[in-house]
Order: sequence, then structure tokens, then C-alpha cells
Amino acid sequence: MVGIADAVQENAQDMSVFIKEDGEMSAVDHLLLDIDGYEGPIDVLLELSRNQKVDLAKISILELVRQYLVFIERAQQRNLELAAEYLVMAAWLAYLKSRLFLPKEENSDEPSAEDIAQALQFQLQRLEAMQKAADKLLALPQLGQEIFARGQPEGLEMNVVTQWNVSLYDMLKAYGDIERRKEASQYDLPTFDLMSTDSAMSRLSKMLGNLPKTGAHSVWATLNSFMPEDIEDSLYGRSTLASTFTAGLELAKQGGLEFRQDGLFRPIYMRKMQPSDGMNYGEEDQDVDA
Amino acid sequence: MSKNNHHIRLLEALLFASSEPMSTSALHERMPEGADVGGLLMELQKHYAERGVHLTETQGQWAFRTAQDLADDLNVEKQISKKLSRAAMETLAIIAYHQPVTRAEIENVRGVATHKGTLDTLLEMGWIKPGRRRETLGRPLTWVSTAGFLDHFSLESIIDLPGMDEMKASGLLDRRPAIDTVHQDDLFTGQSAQEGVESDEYVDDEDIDIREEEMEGL
Amino acid sequence: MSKNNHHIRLLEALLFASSEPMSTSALHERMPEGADVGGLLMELQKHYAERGVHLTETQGQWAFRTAQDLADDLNVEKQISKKLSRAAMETLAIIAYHQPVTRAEIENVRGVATHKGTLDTLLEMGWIKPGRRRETLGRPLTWVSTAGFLDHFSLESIIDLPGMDEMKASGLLDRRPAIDTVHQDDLFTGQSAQEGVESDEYVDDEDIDIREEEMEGL
Repeated sequence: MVGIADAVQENAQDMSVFIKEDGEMSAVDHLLLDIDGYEGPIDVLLELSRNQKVDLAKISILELVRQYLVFIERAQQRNLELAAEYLVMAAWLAYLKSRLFLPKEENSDEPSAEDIAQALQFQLQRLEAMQKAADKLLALPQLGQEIFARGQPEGLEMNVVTQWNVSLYDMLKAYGDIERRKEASQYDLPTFDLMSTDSAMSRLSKMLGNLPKTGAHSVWATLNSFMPEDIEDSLYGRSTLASTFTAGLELAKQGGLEFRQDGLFRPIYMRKMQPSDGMNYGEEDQDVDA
Repeated sequence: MSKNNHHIRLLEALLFASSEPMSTSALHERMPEGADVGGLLMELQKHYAERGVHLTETQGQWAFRTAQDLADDLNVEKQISKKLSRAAMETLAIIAYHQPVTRAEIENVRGVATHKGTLDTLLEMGWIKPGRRRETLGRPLTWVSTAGFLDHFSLESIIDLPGMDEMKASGLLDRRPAIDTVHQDDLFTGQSAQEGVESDEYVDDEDIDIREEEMEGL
Repeated sequence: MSKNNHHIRLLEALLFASSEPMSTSALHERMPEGADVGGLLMELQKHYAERGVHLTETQGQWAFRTAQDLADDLNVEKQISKKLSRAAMETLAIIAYHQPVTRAEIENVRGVATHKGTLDTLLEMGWIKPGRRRETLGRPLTWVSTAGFLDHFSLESIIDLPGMDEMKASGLLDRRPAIDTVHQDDLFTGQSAQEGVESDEYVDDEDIDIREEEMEGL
């Protein structure tokens, strides 16, 4: 007897579950039919959570997850091709669900399942707020619908008077420029008096050889001291400086010369080295450092 | 007195004749030297306060508009307005309430990528415009609403947006990814720990989150 | 009274928002039943009689119009001072000196192609005009200077323009120093250094042309 009563009750419960699921199914099917009208998984979640008919702050995330997974399952049964993002969300929610059932991990660096659920809830609330805001905006009186601007504005004109700021001198100068350009078009190739790197090289080698020596090295001498005196032409002067420095770098590469500079924009020193074996070079190098 | 009268008549005519709302400086340019444009505008606004046409101000732009309370009785040809998509309306609301807001932040709120056409449409309607770049990684462009938007929806300023106060109070105007709003302490949470356990999709998702967090953090 | 007030406000808004002047019968249709449209129009007209905007009637059609006596003050004149682009200056000079001159000849003298916009600008300014067609192959149009040109430069006639010799004597054909960065003049007095100058000028020229086009486009 007891058994029958229990069975009846159980049956009734089954029925209610069945009815509920059936109602849910049709809601889900309805959602699937209209899937193009939804703006992605969050939007669908929001619609599903509205089915719970409670304040979003009180929704059951577990229930929501279950409904979403049902939704995905139904879509797959119907061979509906949902965008990948819907499946990503499903995987993510399944993970969230499993985490919610697990005991809370202590000292974990990752956000707790409760945090994630809360974040999801916030995401839904925020989106709902914006959807409501959009509706409220549309309900406002709009220009051209409820409120009107003047129908026949005369319009305002701004007559701009241009004052040409051109003098006779400007025009004559322009003409002169054309004439000059014509003359200039018959030009000779320019020649400059410069010191080549080659001549700087032979000059530098000779001068380095004349420097007083201490052991394997000559004394330090500034780059400027290798410059020819009595240079009048600044371009020639600059080219000499550049060529001498370039020649110096080349010699240093060959191991015949050493550079030293104590700081930015400080004088550059050079000294001749006896290009001998590496041991000797290393030793001396340490001495310089010390 | 007669001079003031001439000034107010001229101001009235200027605002009536203009097809667009006019800024105080544009009005200054057209008014005789020494005219107290600000004072005259107040006087004119007061004169029209009880009439069928009002003088309205939106972000410093002045224009005559029909009175709001007459909307139902006003039998004038309505302009056919383009119906905006839901995505566009949502995006518009997000820009209006969250401004200045980057495209990534709009996507944080909506949970979907923004179609290029959505912002274009709003831009074309003259309701949004680019604001300053955000001084974060990549210097992303921000979007803000325009005076034309406010004018269209009969709003004087952004603070008059419906429900603005409550949304602010309830913290719903947070532009960050949702997870950051609850978990603020450690931004670079167990990415590596997740990888081994979870499906690829989850990792992807987390990756995106992390990247956004990095941008915010910098 | 309050009803009358509502009616007059509505009529005011209707006339303001309408995109066309409205006849009394059209207004009747849009006003609530029993409204004394004729009387209201009179009242409204009286209210606006002394203001910057008038309610006018033309052949039974009613519309708001800005007051006639303000017309001059509504349309403002603004003076701006502009400089001619280098290309326009040169073209003008060539036309002045060589007129009548064809476009091909101008290009010959300048050594650069002439933008159509350059001649248009000068034409618009009223400083040049088309002359007779040259009786050669293709009958090309020639260009000559106008009285407006002489007027602007306060010249009695074209013959008053200084000749080549006089220009040389007055230093107008002098060369500019070539390389500014090196101060040693003696090295660069020769022809040789001109090359740099010429190419610079050409680039300048192009630059200015583009800027001019941009200005005109706006």
C-alpha cells in the first residue's frame, strides 16, 4: 500500500519533471528557431536566465548552465550549425559546473568557481542593463518623430571675401626664379677638394710611426693632433677629420692601433701598437684597464 | 534698450534661420560686437519657455525645437528614420553610458565581436565620434557620443541619460571583462595550471581574458 | 483660456515644423476640432509682429519668416587673406610677361606641367582671361592678363613691368646661397652648387600645389 502511494507520488514527480522539461524544450526550440536574432552566447544565456523569472542577482547559475547545455544538445540533435563561440561557451560552462561541485581548493591562485559564477552573473546583469538602456533611449522623444526642428530654415550664409595678399615684388620674384632655374639647368659637375680615406691612411700610418714609443706601444695622441695644420677650407677640414678617423678604425681592425675615449664628446686618443702575438696584446689591455 | 531689442531680435532670427544647432561662439561671430550673447540666450529661452517652440541647449549648441509636450498632438510629417539593428542600439547604449569606451570594452560588455558595420552605421548617423586614444598598450581608439546624439534624443547632457544614476550606483558601468570585476587581486591567475586540465576551448577563452587583463594592467 | 493657450502653442509648433507654407484649411485639418484657426493666426501674427521672426501670409499660405529688416545682419561677410601658391605666382608672371601665351608655352617656360587648378584659380581671381586662339595646329587658347590684374598691382599698363635687365639690376635675378649648413662661402660660389637648390624648389612647388588643392577642396 505504502509502496503504491510512493509510486504514485513518484510518478507525479516524474510527470512534473516531464512537463517542465517539455515546456523547457519548447522554449529552447523557440530560441533555436530565432537564433539569428541573438547576439551571441551571452545574449542567449541572458534570454535563458529570464526564463527563471527572478532577479538576475538571484538566478541559479547551475540551473542556467543546465539549460544552456540542453540548448546546445538540442541544436546538435537538429543538426543546427551554431557558431563556434556557442560551443566554446558550452565547454566553459561545463567546466564551471564541475568546479562548482568540487570542494573549494584552498590557496589556489586561480579564481574560485564562485568567483567565475559571480562574474558570469555580473556579465548578464551588465548586458541586461545595456539592453534596457537601449530600449529607454528609443522611448525618448526623438528629433523628427516627436520633436521637430524648423521645417523651412532659411539657412545662414557666410560670405567669405578673399583678400589676395600678393605684391608686385612677389610676382617679379617668381618670374626671376624661373629665369634662374633655366640658367641653373646648364651646370657643371661640382668638384670638391676633399681628403680621401686612402691618403688619410698613408698619412696616418706615417705619423704614427714617428710617435715616441714606450714598450710595444707608442704614446697616446689625440685624433686632432693628426690633423694637418693650416686648413683654411672647412669642408676640406671636415673631410680630413672624417677620413683620418675612418683610417684609424681600419688600422685598429688590423690590430695596428688602439683607441681610447674617456666619455661622450671627450677627445679621442690613438696610439700605435706593435702587431705581434695575442698574449702580449691581452696583457697590455689589462694594464690599460687598471 | 532699443539696442538690446535689436540684438535679441537678431539672435532670434539667427537661430530660426539656421538649419543646424549653433554654438555660442558661432553666434558670437555673427552678432554685433559687444552683444552679451549669453545673457540674450537666457532671455530668449525664458521668452519661449511657455510657448509651442522652445529654445533648447545641448552641449553648448542652441536650437529652436517644438515643445516636447505637444508631441502627441503635433500632426506633422514625420521623418522616416532608419531602423537600427539590435546590435547597433546596444552598441550605441554602451557608448553613451560607458564613454569613452574602446571597441574591446564594448565587446567585454556585449560578449561578442563587434561587426565593422555597427560602428560605421552609428558614425554615419552622426551619433558617435572617436574620442581620445586610451593610453594603454596599443593606444586603442575610444568612442564617445556626439552633440547630435543628445539633440536627437532630446537630452541636454550625458548625465540626463535614463537610468544613468542607478547604473552607476550598482556598479554596472564597469567596462572591464566580467571576471576582473570580482577577482581583482591577482590578474595573472593560474593560466598554466589550467592548460593541462581543461579542454582547448577553455584555454582559448582564458587566453583572451588574460590578454585583455594585460592590456588593462599596463 | 488654457485651451486657447494649448491651441496657439500647437499652431505655433505646426507652422514652425512644417516644411512648406500652410493654408488655413490645411491648418484646420491638423488642429483639434473647434479651434478658431483664423483667430489664432491673427493672435500669433500679432505676438511675432515686433520680433526677429514674423508670421507671414502669402496668397493664403502661412509661414514663419525671419524679419526682412534683419536680412543684412543675418548674412555676414568675413574677410580672409590668402597667399598665392608658388605655381600660381609663376604662371601669373609668365602670362603677364609673355601674353598672349598658351598653356603649352607656360609649361615650356616653367619647365613643369601646369595643374588645371592653377589657371582656374587665376581666372577666378579675375587676373587672367582667355585671349584669342592661336592660329596654329589645334588652335590652342591663349591667356592674357586683365584690367583687374593691373589694378591689383597698381600698374598703368603691362609695359610698366620691369624688363629683364632692370630685374637683374635690382637684384631680383640673384642667386641664393647654396648650402646653408656649411658657412664657408668661398667654396660654393660656383655654378656647381645650384643643383641642390633647383631640386629643392621643385619639391617646394609641388608641396604648395597640393596644399592649395586641399584648401580649395574644403
